[in-house]
Amino acid sequence: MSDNRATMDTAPYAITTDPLNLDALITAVTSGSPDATIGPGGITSFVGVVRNENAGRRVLRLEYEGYDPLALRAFERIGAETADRWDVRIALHHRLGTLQIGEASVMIAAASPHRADAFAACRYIIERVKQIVPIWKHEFFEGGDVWIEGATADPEDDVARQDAIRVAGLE
Amino acid sequence: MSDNRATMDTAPYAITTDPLNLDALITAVTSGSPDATIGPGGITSFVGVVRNENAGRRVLRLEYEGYDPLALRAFERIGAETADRWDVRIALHHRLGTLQIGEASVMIAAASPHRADAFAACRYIIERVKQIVPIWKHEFFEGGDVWIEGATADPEDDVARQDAIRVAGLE
Amino acid sequence: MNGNRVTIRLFARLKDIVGTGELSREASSDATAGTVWRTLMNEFAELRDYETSISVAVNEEYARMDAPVADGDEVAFLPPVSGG
Amino acid sequence: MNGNRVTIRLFARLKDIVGTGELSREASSDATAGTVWRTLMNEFAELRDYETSISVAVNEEYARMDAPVADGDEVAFLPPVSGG
Repeated sequence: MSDNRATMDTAPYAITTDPLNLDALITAVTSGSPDATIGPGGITSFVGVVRNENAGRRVLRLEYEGYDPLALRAFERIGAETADRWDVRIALHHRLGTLQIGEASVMIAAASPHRADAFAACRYIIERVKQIVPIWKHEFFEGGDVWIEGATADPEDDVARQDAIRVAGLE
Repeated sequence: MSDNRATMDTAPYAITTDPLNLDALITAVTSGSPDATIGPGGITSFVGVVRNENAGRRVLRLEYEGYDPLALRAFERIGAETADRWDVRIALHHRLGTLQIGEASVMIAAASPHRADAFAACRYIIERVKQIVPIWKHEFFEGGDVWIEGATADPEDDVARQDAIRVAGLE
Repeated sequence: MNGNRVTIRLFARLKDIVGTGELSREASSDATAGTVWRTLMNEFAELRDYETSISVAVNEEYARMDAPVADGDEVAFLPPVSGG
Repeated sequence: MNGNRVTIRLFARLKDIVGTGELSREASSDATAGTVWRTLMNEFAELRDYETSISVAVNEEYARMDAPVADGDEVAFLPPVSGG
């Protein structure tokens, strides 16, 4: 988390092999917008980090692969879905390449005048990332390696989307 | 948010007149613990910032006052309540003194092997802070000033606690 | 008798009403937090706004209004909180 | 006739099965994304694992298996995703 090489990409959406930087996302959702009549009151964030364990396996590292242009479009789609439902500004960055245990693979920030919106949006976004963004993790564990396969990447699957809305909850 | 004077207090609980630093909280919830068999997979955070508007008033600044020793005990109590319910490590820092629009008054971080726990704990903590921590905001707005009075600070009020659990939701 | 003395801590609007955040008062030997509060309300009528919403801490621990107070105790009165 | 050629992009385990992440194949003039996929499954039997779970994108947009493909198109086959 405290990697000195951390970049400062304040774009709302990013896919990069560089270490992620939470300050950059917070800047992305709070800076500018002088026309906002009501500024942010709460900022939520989510950082996904490579865990040392998965399904009983001792994980050594992960290698993330993505279909970058389509993944960025999926980010934009998720952003539009989020804006339709909650009063938030969001940022979403995902890292690709080789990640060690404890390194951040994904960061999300959501700023809103209302903390309920910021929490719900942040949770919704990570669920949707796992559902529809064309990124894959290749897990290297003690004794082997495996491609992790999760959700079928169908952005039009409304059952999945409703499930993400339900998990985001509360609203 | 990017104040250069930001301190790096990696204690889990802190009350300070210095600017808050989210990296310090994230370090607090992720560093050490070599005995953890399952490391964190998700870290959520909440940053409360001084908003330019409240109840239709144009806010100029806030002055936060606290009863520090009791506030720190309230933090510890909230930490114990959280640990009883979710598998998380948490940090909770609150700033006192004069805060300008956009400055952070409170920061919370929660790390867990499971993102659902991290989200629920973070939300629970901010609700409990607003319910039971002896800190008060003095609002200076265009045309006057007012002490904001919210919740009766009774940590034994189980109705309030159940309400925070409900809002944290989902689990 | 030598009267017991307690230190009273006040916060937020209570401090504005009384004009100070810390004062000292005598308390009888059977005094409770509630006795101290009612004495203060008699002295500063505006405090009656808080009759139903006030919380109290004795020596930096939350307490009930019927908690006894002893010589040298710190009794803090807390209006509804608004942190975060 | 000059056959249409499409570029096929493969990811994750699909790439391991086929041995490359990018290949080029001829496609008939009435080919769809599904035609291309079935041709590939005939060539690499292990791809049949993905018969019900595969997603497809044509020219960097999600598409349906019945979407037509034209000369020069990029057809990407996506196994179930696992980002985050």
